[in-house]
Amino acid sequence: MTSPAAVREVAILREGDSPYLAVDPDGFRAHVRDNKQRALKPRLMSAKEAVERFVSDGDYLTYECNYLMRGPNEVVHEVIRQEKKDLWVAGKFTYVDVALLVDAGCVSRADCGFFLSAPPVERALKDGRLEVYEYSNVIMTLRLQAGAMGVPFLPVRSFGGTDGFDHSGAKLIVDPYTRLPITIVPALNPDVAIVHVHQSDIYGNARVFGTGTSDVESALASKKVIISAEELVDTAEIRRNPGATSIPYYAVDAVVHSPYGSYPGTCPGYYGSDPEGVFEVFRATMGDQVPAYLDKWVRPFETFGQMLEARVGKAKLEAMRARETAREGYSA
Amino acid sequence: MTSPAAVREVAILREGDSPYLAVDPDGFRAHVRDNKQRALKPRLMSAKEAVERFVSDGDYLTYECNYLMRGPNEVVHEVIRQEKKDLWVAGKFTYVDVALLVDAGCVSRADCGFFLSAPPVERALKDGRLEVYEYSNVIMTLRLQAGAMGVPFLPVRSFGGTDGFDHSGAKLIVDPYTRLPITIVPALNPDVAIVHVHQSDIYGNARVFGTGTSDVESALASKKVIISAEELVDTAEIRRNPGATSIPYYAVDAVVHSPYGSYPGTCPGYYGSDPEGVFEVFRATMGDQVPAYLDKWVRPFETFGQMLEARVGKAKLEAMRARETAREGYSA
Amino acid sequence: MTRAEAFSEREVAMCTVARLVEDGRTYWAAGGGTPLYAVLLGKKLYAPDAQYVTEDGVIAPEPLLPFEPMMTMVASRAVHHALAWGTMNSAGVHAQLGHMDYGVLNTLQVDQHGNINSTFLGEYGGSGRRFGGPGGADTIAACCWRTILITDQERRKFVREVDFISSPGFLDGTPGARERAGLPRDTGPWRVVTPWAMYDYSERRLRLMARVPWVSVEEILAECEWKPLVAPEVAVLEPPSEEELQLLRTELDVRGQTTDAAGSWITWDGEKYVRA
Amino acid sequence: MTRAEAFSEREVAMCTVARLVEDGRTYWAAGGGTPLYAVLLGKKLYAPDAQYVTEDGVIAPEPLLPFEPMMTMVASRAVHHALAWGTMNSAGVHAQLGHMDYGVLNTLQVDQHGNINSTFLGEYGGSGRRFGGPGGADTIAACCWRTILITDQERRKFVREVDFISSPGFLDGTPGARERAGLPRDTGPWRVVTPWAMYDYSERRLRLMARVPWVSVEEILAECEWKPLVAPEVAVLEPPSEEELQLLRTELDVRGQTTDAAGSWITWDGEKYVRA
Repeated sequence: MTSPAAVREVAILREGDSPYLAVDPDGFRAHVRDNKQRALKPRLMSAKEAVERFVSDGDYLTYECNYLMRGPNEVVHEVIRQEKKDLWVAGKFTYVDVALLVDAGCVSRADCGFFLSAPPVERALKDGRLEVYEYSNVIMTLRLQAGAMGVPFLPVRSFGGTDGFDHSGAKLIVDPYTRLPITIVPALNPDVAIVHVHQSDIYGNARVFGTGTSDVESALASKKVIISAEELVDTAEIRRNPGATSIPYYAVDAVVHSPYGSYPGTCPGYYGSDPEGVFEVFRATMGDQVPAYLDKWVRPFETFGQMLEARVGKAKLEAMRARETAREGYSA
Repeated sequence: MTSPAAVREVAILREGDSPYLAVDPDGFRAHVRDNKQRALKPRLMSAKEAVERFVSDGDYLTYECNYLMRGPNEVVHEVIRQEKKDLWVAGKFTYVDVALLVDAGCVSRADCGFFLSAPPVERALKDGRLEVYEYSNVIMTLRLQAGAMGVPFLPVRSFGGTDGFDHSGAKLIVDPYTRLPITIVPALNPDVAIVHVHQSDIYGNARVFGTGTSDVESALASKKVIISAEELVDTAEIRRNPGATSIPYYAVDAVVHSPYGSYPGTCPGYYGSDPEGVFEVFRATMGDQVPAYLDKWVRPFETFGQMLEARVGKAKLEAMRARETAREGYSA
Repeated sequence: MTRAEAFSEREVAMCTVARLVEDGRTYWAAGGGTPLYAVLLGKKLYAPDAQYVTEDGVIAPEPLLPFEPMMTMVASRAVHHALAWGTMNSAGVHAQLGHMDYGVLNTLQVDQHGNINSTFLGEYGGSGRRFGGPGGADTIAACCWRTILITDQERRKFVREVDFISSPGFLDGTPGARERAGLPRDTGPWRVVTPWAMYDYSERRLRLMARVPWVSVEEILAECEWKPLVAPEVAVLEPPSEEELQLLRTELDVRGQTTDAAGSWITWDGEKYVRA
Repeated sequence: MTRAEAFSEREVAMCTVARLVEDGRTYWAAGGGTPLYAVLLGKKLYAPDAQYVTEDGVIAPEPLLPFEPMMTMVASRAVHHALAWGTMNSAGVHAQLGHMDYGVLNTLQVDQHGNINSTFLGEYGGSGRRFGGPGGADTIAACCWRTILITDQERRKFVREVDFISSPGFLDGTPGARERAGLPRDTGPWRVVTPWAMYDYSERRLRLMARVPWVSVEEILAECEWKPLVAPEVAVLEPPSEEELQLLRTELDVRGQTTDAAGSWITWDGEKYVRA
């Protein structure tokens, strides 16, 4: 062993210059200790209550998947309805979502993996209402993985050499093992994660079927976790197949029962998308008509269920379900 | 962004002094490029052929689970039968396995997470035939995770401050993000991994049910991967439930069909252990009777199947299967 | 192969890439557009044991075709009967490990060293225009052994130096530049395919290596902001075949979303192909 | 609770730990012996909503009891009807995140600062004796908020300074020593339980806080290599109850593997407990 004084130094060769969410694994642990419920106590509540209790102005928000595919759209609508402000969002692997939230006035900062830079985003950038910091889809999900492991950073093999690097929180260091340059990226521990899942029990033991972006990573990395679930299942059903559990209850703060919660997008294996609905949100976003979209689909309603009843209707929802014929693998 | 010259330095505060398997993510990548089969070509072969082709004297070997629980015992027996020499083994979460391999003359170095320091191990240490380097179970599996991610190291929140740290490849550095001390551990990319699974197709798309130590991490981290499988299943069955695949074919070099391959241990959900057989291997190990054990159970046979027929018999194997009544969750 | 009578420029690019698809190799395809179609076309016609991974980590699916409208990659049809489902991180990590032979991408802008811009046109942070960002392309371009880029042959897209490096090519083009930036050894851009031409690299600089029959080298060079290297012999690419177009149109790009989006149509006038 | 007539010393230690188990808290238990039995005993009798994770990451199982002989933790009976199955790394990472309130361990040797030795007795590398190594205990002792250690009350086990720190206590006992070594803030040893006594910590030094009725403080201190701190009032622990022993013997340690392994038996002579 070597002495407790500094043995030697390794160089930091380059650093990005953008703000990033403060890295504080010990602070995250203290939050978990003081706030997460390790008891098996029900966490079932409405989207309204979940957003009131667990989304605050100024929070860093990550949502999993996107408006078109297993997006947590019921909870996203509620965030807009409650006019949350000054959110910092993880804009990874996503299309219209960032533009909707920006135009609704909820967002002032975004980390970019990929999102449509639609007119509402461009205007907000020009007006100085929005700042964007640069990453990529994988770098964002690896940052979440670092957060989900409780460590301050992870080494990565991409991102070095890009201009994104220079506008991020990444650093290029000399690897103490190989003596070669290696990029490290800061852990991301969002204040709040919203994840839509296929099944959950009332405690938040949740199952995701099929593909996903970083559902598990986001849930484990985030201080406050809202799960919305297509189906509520008994805990006995969860226990019948423990290998199917994606997210354990002790990471979860709220469970919202949210059938068709990804409308107009698809919840793979359960229902296909509504092509008209998808087209409408794309057109609204790219055509700079988000206020009208929100006035039609979000703001008049107290709940997502009311919206589905008034704007979509049972027949169409059933047709979406019938159209989803690829069901193999989407059950436990 | 900051300039391309060294921005600043981070201190390495302390370093363990033990040899560790060289860290070389780019070398691992080159091995993958030149040796791993990305085509869907069958990799099915006997344990004999798999060990002949993929285990070399001097290799770093990791096996998953252990002799008592889903251990890859057919392949371990074959390693002993072929008298492989000078192996360096990952001795994590394991009981008798290291002692068996050491006494059989196969092993000269071991990284320790946990293994029984039975008389054969003690003698080999005293005689200088064995060196042991110190880690813990989690540190070993996190080293494998680093290897499975293709990165040179991972930060960890345990191991700092122990004497194990000083006899390992770990380093304590100043975290460039928080400026607080953080331990990093070197990635482990074994030369060869042996993993026993419940099901695999002939290409190596493999399913593990139930718990495990680091099956996926070992398979992805290792240069040569031997899967032994209780059941061979059609690729069509794998495709029916893509969420159940634990290990993808392109990481796998050999698939061995190995029913009852964990005997005398259990393959959870499929068969319970043979208590007599478990007791016998414990007694042989702790009582320093490993040569006699190997002469009874390993060396007289050309294959594991012959041993099962001669030493165990169909009735007992069927009884082991019948005794395993906890089957929920052990299927896809 | 049967001579095709008429096709769009983007169809040309996809068919050219499809013929690069090699049996027994892995392809990591960005998004659900031209890269995915090109790989599938190659796999179905020429390289049945080529395997692909979707941007979000689905390994070797047998997709139900045609894909969902507007939802190609992010729907159950696209991931049907895969060998394994994954995540963004599983895909990224498998690529970091070297399991991905080829990355296939499209982009907004490419430069002489194969650097890719999908973030910003104009001076970053200034009055230019923001685009979607790298998505998965940064990791594809960094970690796959070879990168195939699909783009259009336009001066504003073929530039000496991209306005913003979203995904890495050979960076400044000096030897070892990628390694100095922490990227994996021996990786990098391999081909750029446009509706008019195919490029390789010579000492990390883009080099015109082939053209379609109906466009001259001079016309191609006129659609580059700078003068790229030109191979001693510029090969002539085979035009799309009826078989390729049939498959592309009936199973892959059935709504013409990708192929109709830009560019001219090419027709056979009885003696030669001409641009409409 | 009914007075028990006879029990072993190790049964005393397990019952003492069982009474520390707190409802609504998470326990990460090392291995499949006394720590697991003690937590299960506490959960079944006193704290039904205490939840435990096995060393290898199984979350909140409802084990089929009794466990497999010699295979307690590593068999399907032990992981039956869990809320989630996991791996060594999932357990380690959940602990790194702060989800584990209590770690429960046993060991070979403990010192005045709660450091744990399960690797080597004697001078490391010298002529001493090697043991199994830390296993999962290092991460349990590093990352759980509070650590409960179960061991025997013997001079060779209660030492001033362990021969080898396998799993961290308060290290050299100075304020912030754990944090300086990279360990998570505000964690550390909390209780040590032996068949004779319970200890807490005062300024990171072990302190005798309670004893069983049949052993005096002096007898306890005689079985420590150095003189630990002693609380101003040393409480007297309740002996095991019949209910506890019944459950322990019929469902948990049915073969007496753990409880019979060492130590004396204690019997009730009609007036008091005496060591046999």
